[in-house]
Amino acid sequence: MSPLSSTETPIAEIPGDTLRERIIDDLRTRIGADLLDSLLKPGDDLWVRVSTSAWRQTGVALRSMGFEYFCFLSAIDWMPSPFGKGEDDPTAPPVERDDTVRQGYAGGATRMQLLARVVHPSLHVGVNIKCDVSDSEPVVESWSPIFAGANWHERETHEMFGIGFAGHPDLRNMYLPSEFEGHPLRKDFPLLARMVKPWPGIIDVEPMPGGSDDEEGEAE
Amino acid sequence: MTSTESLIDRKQLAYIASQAADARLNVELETEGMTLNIGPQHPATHGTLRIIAHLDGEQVVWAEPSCGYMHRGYEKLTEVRTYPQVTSLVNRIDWLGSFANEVPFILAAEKLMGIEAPPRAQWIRTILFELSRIANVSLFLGDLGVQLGAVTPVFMAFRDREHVLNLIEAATGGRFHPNFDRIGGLKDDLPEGFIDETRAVMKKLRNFCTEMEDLLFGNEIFQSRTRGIGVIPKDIAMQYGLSGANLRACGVDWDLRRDQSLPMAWDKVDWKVWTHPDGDSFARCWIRLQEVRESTLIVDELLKSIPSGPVMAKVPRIIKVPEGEAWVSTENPLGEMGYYVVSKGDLGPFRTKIRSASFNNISIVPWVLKGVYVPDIITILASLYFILGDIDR
Amino acid sequence: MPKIPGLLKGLGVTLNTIKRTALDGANTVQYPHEKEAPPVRARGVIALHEDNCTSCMLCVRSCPDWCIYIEGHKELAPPRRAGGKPRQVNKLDRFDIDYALCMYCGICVEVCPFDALFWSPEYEYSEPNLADLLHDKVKLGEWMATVPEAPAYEVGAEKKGKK
Amino acid sequence: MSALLAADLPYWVQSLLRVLGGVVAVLLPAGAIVYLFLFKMMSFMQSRLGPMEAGPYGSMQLFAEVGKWLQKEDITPERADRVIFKIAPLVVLASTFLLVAVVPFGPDAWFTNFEAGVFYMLAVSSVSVLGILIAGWSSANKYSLLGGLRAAGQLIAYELPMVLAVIGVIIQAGTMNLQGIVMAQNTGEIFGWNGLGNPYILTQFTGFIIFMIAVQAELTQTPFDMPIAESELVSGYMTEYSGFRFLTFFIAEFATAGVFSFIASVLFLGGWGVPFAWFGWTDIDSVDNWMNVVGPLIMFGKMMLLSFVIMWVRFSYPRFREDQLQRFAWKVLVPISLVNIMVTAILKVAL
Repeated sequence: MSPLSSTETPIAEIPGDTLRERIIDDLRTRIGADLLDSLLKPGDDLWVRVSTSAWRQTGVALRSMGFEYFCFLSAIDWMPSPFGKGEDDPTAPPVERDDTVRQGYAGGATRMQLLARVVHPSLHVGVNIKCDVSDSEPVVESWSPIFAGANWHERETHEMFGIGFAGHPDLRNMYLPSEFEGHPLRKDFPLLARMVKPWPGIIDVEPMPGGSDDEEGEAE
Repeated sequence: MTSTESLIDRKQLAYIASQAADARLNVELETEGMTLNIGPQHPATHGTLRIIAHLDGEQVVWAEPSCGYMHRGYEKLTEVRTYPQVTSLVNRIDWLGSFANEVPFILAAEKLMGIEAPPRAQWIRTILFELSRIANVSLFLGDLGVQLGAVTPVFMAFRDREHVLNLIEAATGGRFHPNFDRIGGLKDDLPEGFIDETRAVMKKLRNFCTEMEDLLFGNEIFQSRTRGIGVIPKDIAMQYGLSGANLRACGVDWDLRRDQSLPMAWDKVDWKVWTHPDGDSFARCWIRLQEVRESTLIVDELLKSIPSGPVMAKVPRIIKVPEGEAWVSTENPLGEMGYYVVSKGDLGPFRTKIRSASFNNISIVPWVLKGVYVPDIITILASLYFILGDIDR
Repeated sequence: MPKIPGLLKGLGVTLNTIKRTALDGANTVQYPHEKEAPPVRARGVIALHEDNCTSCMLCVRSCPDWCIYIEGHKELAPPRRAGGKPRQVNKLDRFDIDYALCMYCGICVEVCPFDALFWSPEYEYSEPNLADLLHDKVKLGEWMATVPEAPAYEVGAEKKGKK
Repeated sequence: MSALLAADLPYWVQSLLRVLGGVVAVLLPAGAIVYLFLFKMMSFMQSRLGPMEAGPYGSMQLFAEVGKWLQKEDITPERADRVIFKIAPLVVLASTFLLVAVVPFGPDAWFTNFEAGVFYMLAVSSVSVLGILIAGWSSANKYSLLGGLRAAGQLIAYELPMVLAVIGVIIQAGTMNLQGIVMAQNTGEIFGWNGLGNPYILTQFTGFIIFMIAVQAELTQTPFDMPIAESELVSGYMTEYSGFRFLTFFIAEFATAGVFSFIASVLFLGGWGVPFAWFGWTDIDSVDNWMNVVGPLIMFGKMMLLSFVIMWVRFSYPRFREDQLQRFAWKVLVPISLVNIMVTAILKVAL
């Protein structure tokens, strides 16, 4: 039993951009050319993209750099949804949708990207790490031996995006029944709630019976 | 890395050794294990969480939470909604502190748009944020009593939380789901009489905290049930991404309200981050109690200095967020709640990763439940404090 | 002063609460007999001022749950000024809100450009049957009577009393 | 009910009166405790009013509840041991009735009055353990099983401090007859002053505290309610019971609380009696007949006082853990009560 206690520390210095630059340099010395790209938004945040093969190594490097706090791990599917928002008029001609895959910060080459964030608990600075996941063989090395908390996040990502994690102890589904087919957070997985019901937003105002097309004063 | 792993290893080795000793005894006594399903419908899970516990007598050999009974797919749903519609959705993630859920999302969108809410809006946001923390955590304090077998605290918690909910409702119109935060500010200004009313309520809440201290925290039975139970070391907590009071109870002095610069009013007042060195169930609960009291003080301070002016910045009528990515997390009642918003310049987000506190907080359960007794499962779960909507999203 | 054991303190708290409840009254309200008045801004139910609605579909489209249904027709209305041409207006045929789906976010009320939708703090409209929660424009119109005046603002607010 | 009547009445009337008296002596305290303490006192502790709709101030609520339970379907789990499952609540309730049989309510108002009353009381109070254990076992439910086992361990552990606490009283009174203990207290004197008699709560205060703690555990009330532990074991051994059988458990719980309070007031608070010196009585035969009417009322008052304490503690405290409870019983209560016995015995011999 230790006594009740509290600490009163002054407001920590808000991490600056020089600190973030140092982090990039430090990481580059540790993983070398596997650091493919980085983006530093001044006064905001830091994005780093590493090669797929160096994913595990990056985790180890970040841990040893003091980024001990595991925030989250997830993925992004960069393909635009072929279904839109489900707000289409079925009577109108189908809308053209832009289906080019455009990656976000720190670039990328594949449709799927892994995204994780770790934080340095005493410097109060975080890093967003991205890595490409190939479509043909979507398997990345698991982070769960480095960050125990990645276990569940990887399970979730596996379930939602269909990305495999080599070395993960137990890639069961977290949310969905085990016989569920498909990966719900992929963009080509339709959101059924928006499919089963017609969009009520289609204008349903009967015109004047044989009336003139005089639109004056309509917007009363 | 090595130190942490060796710690886990040591703990596990010790555990395996004790298990082996038990097993030898069990062979002599011819006992066999039993699998106990706690939940999905169980009074202790307040929601539909299922804990599969393999027991040897009343001791847990291994336990594993099985979630997903309440998975609503919010990350998918945000992709078909516009930014104003998303706030009404993310309200429902941690339904006890709804307003706090809206703030990081709105801040992320504002960050992408490069706008900032006017000072008065920031103040009111912070006040409502703290009010929702009080509403959330005061219920935790009451619920804690129920989990440990004391029936009275929960009613006291509901009694005093009611005042806070009334305040939130008077200001926002919604008791549980305010949906009051807008990109660029707030939907409306405060109604007349809010400030005086809030002061009176904060006094009641501080009184409630004292009552809880006398009724529950000072109680020797409560202490013997929670002290030394479910100890989480600092580095394990970090690895699992525990946040909020759970992390501070391990002695980590980290509060996102203080340790990052957000366009909110926390840095305008003087307050204290509470930590506790023990890392056990008692520490977690105790930190929360102190934080409720601290929150009431923050609210009082903010009410004194609330600036006048507009509550809404100039934003276009139809909100399109420029292309980009943003991560904003805040110190929510349950812990670090963050949104990773990816925008493609559309009316709605392209992808939103919702990092909810309870998901990480509960992922440590298999680790921490090893070797405890059945009653301690309940204590530990209660002290980790999760909300189902926050785990499953 | 010696420390009072926590066990006795706890008993004191409950005894004190008994005393308070007995003397100052309970914190609960005996619901069907007495009712608490919800605050003015409370989002109880959405009321419709039918004459103001132009079936512009803004509310329907902004609804996150797709729970509003509008149908209408065009009609000639008397001219605004004497001697003018009769105007063509949109008349509502159907305005349904499915309260089984509604999540009370209030976006429809906010986006309405013609002040046709209002929040009323009325809350007693539960139904034993889920389907009965689909309320039509007549029912929504009846709630207009319960829409309160907007409250005054707190000191320091920029705007003064508005809807 | 009364020994005075015994001479004049046929045997079957006596038996009938005893049965009726027993039912009243069990159900009346149960009803009073449930209404006053469970419904009203708990509500007031929690800043609410409790049931208000059924009857004035909800006074008829208990009947409404009973009606509700009687209407409910009596479900037996498919894999339960049917016969035992059905008997279990009756066994628990039966122990309550057996207990009340030895409680004296007045000089002549008793059901049975036999010499080893305390011994009998301690013996039959353990019967309920049997009922709880078989209820837990026969439900074919893991929660029930855990609850039943916890109950067995707990009730056996607390039987011992209870017995040891009572031994002090027996030594001081020099009799195991409950009526005799009442006599001894009311005719006793404190240092020659007999204005209060000598209620054993004064001399046996340690014993009283231990006895009340043991009663609390015996009744499985918080802080010793691990066998029920609704946040852990749902409802422990009662999980699978519904309708009438649950009602039986419910009645048994509160009736036993009442009966144990009766017993505690007999052992420590002077029972039905008033200090005999007030009216110049010297022994049981000289007690006026009206005490047969006033005695039960005094008993009822003392019972309510003690059940108030039991319920007050119940609604204020969180619960122990099973191993802490055992440790408390064996390492704290048993040694203290042994010391208490020794001190009592030495003083008894010395004085």
